[in-house]
Amino acid sequence: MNAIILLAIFGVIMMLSSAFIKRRRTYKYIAIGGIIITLIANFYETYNGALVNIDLHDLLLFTQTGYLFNTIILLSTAIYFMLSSDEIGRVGSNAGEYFALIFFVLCGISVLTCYNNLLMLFLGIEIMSIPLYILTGSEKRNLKGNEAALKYFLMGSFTTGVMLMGIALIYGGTGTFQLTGGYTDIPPMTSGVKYMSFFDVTGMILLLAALGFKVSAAPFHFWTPDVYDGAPSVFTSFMATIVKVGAFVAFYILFAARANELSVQWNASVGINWHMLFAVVIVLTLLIGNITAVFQYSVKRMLAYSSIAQAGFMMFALFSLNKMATEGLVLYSVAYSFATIGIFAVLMKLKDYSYDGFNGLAKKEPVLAATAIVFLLSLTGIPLTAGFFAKYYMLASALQVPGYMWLVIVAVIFAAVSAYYYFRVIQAMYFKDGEPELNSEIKTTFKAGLIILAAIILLLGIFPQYVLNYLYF
Amino acid sequence: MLYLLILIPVLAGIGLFFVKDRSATKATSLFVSVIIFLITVWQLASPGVLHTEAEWLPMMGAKFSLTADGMAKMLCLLNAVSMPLILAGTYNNNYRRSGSFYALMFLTQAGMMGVFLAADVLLFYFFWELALIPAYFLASMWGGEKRIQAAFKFFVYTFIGSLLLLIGIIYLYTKTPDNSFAIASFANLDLSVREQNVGFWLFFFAFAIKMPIFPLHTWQPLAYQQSPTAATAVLSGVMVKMGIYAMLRFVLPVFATSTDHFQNIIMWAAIIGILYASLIAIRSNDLKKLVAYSSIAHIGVMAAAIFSYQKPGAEGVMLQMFNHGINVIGLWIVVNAIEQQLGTRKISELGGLAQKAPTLAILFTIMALANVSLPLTNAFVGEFLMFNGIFRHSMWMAIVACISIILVAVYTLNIIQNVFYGTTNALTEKAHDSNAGVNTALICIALFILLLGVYPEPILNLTRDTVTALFAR
Amino acid sequence: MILLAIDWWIIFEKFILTVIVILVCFLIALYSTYGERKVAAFMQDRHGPNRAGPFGLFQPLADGAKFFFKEEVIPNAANKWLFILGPIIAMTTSLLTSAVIPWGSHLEIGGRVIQLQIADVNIGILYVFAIFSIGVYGMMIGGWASNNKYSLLASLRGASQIISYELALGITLIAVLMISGTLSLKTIVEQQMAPGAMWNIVYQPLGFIIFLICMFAECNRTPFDLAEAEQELNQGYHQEYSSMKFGFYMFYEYVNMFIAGALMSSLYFGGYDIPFFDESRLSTNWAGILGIITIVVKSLIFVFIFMWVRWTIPRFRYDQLMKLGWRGLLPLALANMLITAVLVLLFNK
Amino acid sequence: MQLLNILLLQAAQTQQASGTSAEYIPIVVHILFALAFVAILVWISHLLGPKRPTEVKLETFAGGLKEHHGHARQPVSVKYFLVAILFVLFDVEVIFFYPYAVNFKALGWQGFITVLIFVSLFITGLIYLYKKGALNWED
Amino acid sequence: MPVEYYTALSAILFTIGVVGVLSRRNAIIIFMCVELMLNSVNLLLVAFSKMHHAAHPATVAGTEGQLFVFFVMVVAAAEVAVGLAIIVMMYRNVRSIDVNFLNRLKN
Repeated sequence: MNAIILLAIFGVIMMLSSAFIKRRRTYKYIAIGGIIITLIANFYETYNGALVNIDLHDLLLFTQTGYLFNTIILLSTAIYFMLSSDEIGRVGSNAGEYFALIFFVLCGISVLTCYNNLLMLFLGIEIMSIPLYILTGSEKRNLKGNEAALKYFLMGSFTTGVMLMGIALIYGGTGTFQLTGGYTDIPPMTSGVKYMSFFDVTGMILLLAALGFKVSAAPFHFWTPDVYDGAPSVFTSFMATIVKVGAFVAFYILFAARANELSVQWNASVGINWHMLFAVVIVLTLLIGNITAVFQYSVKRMLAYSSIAQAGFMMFALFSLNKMATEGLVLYSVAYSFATIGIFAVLMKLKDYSYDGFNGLAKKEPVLAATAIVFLLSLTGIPLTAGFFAKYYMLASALQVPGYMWLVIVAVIFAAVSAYYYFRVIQAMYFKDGEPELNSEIKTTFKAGLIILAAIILLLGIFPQYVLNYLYF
Repeated sequence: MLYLLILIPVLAGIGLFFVKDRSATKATSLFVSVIIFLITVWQLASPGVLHTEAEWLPMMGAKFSLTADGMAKMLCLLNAVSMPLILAGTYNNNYRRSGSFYALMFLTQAGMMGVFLAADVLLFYFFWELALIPAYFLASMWGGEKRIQAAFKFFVYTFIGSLLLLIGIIYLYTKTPDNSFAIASFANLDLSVREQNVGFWLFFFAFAIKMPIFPLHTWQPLAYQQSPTAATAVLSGVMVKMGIYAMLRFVLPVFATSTDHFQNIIMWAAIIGILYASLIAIRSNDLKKLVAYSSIAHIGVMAAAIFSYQKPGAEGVMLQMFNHGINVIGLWIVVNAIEQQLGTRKISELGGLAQKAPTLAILFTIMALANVSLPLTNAFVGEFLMFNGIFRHSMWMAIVACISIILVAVYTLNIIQNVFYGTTNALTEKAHDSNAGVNTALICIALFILLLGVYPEPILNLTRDTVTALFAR
Repeated sequence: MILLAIDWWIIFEKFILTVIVILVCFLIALYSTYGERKVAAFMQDRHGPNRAGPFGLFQPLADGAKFFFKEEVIPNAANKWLFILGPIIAMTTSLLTSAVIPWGSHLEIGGRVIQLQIADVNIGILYVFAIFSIGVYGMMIGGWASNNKYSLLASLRGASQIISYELALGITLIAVLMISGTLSLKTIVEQQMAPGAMWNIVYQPLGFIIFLICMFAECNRTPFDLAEAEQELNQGYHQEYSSMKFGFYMFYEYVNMFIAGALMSSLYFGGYDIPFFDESRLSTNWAGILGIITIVVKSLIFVFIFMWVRWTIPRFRYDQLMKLGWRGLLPLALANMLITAVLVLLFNK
Repeated sequence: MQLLNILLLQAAQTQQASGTSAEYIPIVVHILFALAFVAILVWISHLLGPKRPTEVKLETFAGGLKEHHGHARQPVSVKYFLVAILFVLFDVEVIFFYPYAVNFKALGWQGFITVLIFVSLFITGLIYLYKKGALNWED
Repeated sequence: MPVEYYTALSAILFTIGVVGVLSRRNAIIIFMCVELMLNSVNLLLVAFSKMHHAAHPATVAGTEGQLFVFFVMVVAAAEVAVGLAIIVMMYRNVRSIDVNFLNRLKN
């Protein structure tokens, strides 16, 4: 609750300060200060309860997991601000508004981490998405950016329609917008078959499609590369990480709350095998994300496709819907966001986003290159980086579902494919000669930030419980 | 204090990254490698099974536990002894950014140490991957023309293997009654036939790729040819032993039934591999390629012996792991000495080296004889025991496999004849004898060869407990 | 086909009512033009129309008939169907609002109770606003379809003016709703009629003023008739129109004025409530008929005010108009709403 | 037809109950009549009026200014667009006041405080627009 | 009226919207189709709300359905604001709102 309120307030403050304050440097400090205050407030709430008490009529349900996701998202944003706030100021003349919009997006996400009602899901998703449309098109004169914004907007609003239809149908089927229970304690599978009505199942499938779009899971991924490529890099970084995690949390809460009904292998009244459905989505996502990422020339576009591939792995949480999946989603969120924020921060310093643009970076900027290696290895899922445990948990949770060994094997094969394109960056940085052109002088603070980020990733790669312990205490 | 075995190489590796001066790095690293060897000997000197453990991931049941039984001790010793030999043998090589080179060498060593010592499967997996990454960098940064592709092929093969291994580990982990990653609880698993088969193949592929066994070997020759010779020596001398070690450690004890079930297929594959590799070795003109394929052939014999599942075979493998490691390092040092001096490793361009470099010629002859496994060299005892094991399983296999001995003799003697004897040409005219470093290393190796050829008991005694345990079930 | 035995009279009587209301509105619109000219003439100290019939009373009829016989010009560049659709929408919507206004209490004929309101829906006010909003399309479509730069500009101006003032209008209305607690216009009127109750104007003086100003803007009347600023935009958004279509654009303004008057009477001046008089002393039918007369008279007074203002106050500049709407009326309306809320909560417990 | 029957049946059954779709039958009648009335008038005027089109008559009227000839399909000042968007946003905010206003006595002070927060956000939006110059038309 | 009529109407409207989005090329029309989808959902929500209320007449069951409609309208308005801004920006840059022109990012 603290987070939602504070983020909204800071959003307004940013908005007003952009109208009242002329010095652009100030925005950055306000933003960083705001995010840190929110982070502290959220952390305080995790242990001691909210600062204000409001009767929420069960619209929101605050759980340990929700707080943890909030913390992760706020922390990622704090890191993101520290690494990239200069870039935000460089996008256009309205830096203050960009920060405000980011705060609003975060506000939406923090609703998504604790919703217990489809209304809140809808609102959260929209509060999250609408500012993003603006951020995507924030470079007014850039035709690519315009195009990306228009595409994102049209498809996004189309999805909104689909999602609403889903919600309406679920409402018709169940008579309530309330989710059935919390998601941290996923109900144990009951032996008796529980039927979902036709409306209910159709609604869930539509929601699957809509939320699949938001997390860019195949076959609803088609917008992702274009939008990520067209948007200003600094916002691509934000969209591909924090926003995606937020959408995943929402996705997960929805299905986890109904895990009991979904886990019935063949839902007799309609005949939907949810496991198979998710398995197909996962395989498609991994296939499309990885294979197309292999053929990209631009690193930014590669990262866009790879984020689809990573979404495929995160979808495992939805496939298995068990305790391990929750933990896995937590870890994956951390590992994936941190690493992607890091790699984007490095990418943004370069003029040329193609692989060749990275040639010889190790010689010119050893710190950037070395930290980039850590980020890339984490994305690949090599042990000793947080990415490994993230993948580990996802695979482990999927293996607990009997009869889907093939899915896990397919997934690891694609993980190996992902090594191909991630390592191409490493190869360019370390094994090829070249003179990379940089956008701007690289500050010592920036380097220090990168090193700290890399250190966190390595630390979590050895002791993932530093994060997971917050789930249970 | 088994930690020291891993910790010191790690610290040395990290430290060396920051040393800029070339001659300083060389001297330091040679010195450190000797220190590590001494510490290893000191640590492992106490009899019996050594064991230490610490908390690591309590929620997953993974511990940082290290155990040194006979096989582990033997392989640690091999690992520890190989490094000073290699460093001495290639002392005259100059590398760009030599600090990083030696650092990565030590990190590889640390990873391999960890693999041999880990008593916890997850920890094992960690080190398994950790050994891979620095090796990958070694190969792609300092190797030959096609180093990047070669190293990447090597990496991807191994990575796919290890990901399958990861699935296998998780799969078995979910079956353990006490949710523990301890090797002991894996070994005590009571699995159904189907579970055994699934697990068997998942584990087998990972290790078979590393060894490599016949159809999965294709990464190896290229990687050996393209890597810098010092790295190749580490790869073939020690790293492939990781695969063999893991086969003996996991596949045989945990999946005994499946091993019985599939041993014929695997052994035939291994034997075909032996013949295939030997034939290619005969036809090859490149010294490195030749040694690479000869190594594949030797490993094939070991694989066949392992899967014969006979006690003499296992003893032979234990012995041969150490011997092959030493011998092949010797061969690489010679190849390196020739290449460094003459700038070529084409057999057709060489000749008459014995006149110009008599010491090298004598020492190489000893290596070559060991490679052919003539009596009185160390390899003889190992090969004899292994063929004994294969023979006990199937006479026909033993007969076909024995053809390889003839083929080995053909190509090994071919080298001696065409490289060291015959007439000198314009190139070899200017050759001179090997330097002190090479000589020291080779003399040490020759001593090992002769000593163990006459008296293999120390190694056999050392590993006896492992073999006994293997056949106790 | 089976037609069920239902009360077909209801449909019939509503139909009759509809016909009457629409025709009366039309008639009043016709005569408002006459009234406008007479008022203007009076204010400018001249005679006004006085040739057709006594006091020129047939002038509007002649004007109306003229529309039928004028040539219908549709410019080549115009978008034909939209060009025709524009005035139709404008006229239709202005007639539609009359459906939910309570024109009187009720009559009793032949033992049947006849409500003097076409439809007493429980969201009457929302209906009015919905139809008002659609009305903007009439102007927009007409201006756009003409494919004339002046028309386009005029219609844009008009539309942005109307929507700007609609905000303040909506918020002012909220204050009324807070007092009445219902969205049904009939209930609102009845509440004001109840013994001991006072008209809403007493509670909502500020609200009424804002409402009135907004209504000027909504009806495109001077001082807010920017859409028809002859000096800048030739004739405004309907400059390409002729014949009946132009007539509709003209009439719809007058119908709107009349309806706005009826709306304001209902919301603030007790609707068909005869002031200082207890209707229950009369028989039902008399009360009903007097009620109708009352509300029509009240509305006509408002129509007169509209005309009065037109010939008194000069036109605003466009930026002044917008400034007044956004910076003046909107915050004022919000404040009015909050003050009303506080007062009601304090004294109505 | 079945649909109509059902509608009529409902109308018959629920004469007195409020809030049903039957209440809107008079409105439908009203709308149909108004539309027919207006359309017929336009049609009659179309029939009666003379038709003598000439080239010049059918040209777009430009008030005699050459530069104002031509199509009007070109971008207009973005200010109008801004007004439209602001209207949409604020009008939707106003929508929320309606249910509040109807139930406002029941909600009491707590509801008032909630609405106060809402209104303060509303006003913040206005202030922001004001400071950003979105409400300036004198450029 | 039975709720099936409303569901059917809503489904038809929704389908028209979806088909429009998928087949039309003009950004504004696509956007209008999206709005049509949203409104069909509103209709459905209200119909379901009535249905649930009819099932439990004495309670407040079904009110939340109508509440939802408000939020849908609000969000639709916000989307209109942002969407039109984007479309206008696009139009000002490329003088077209045909989505077929959106292929700059493909290569």
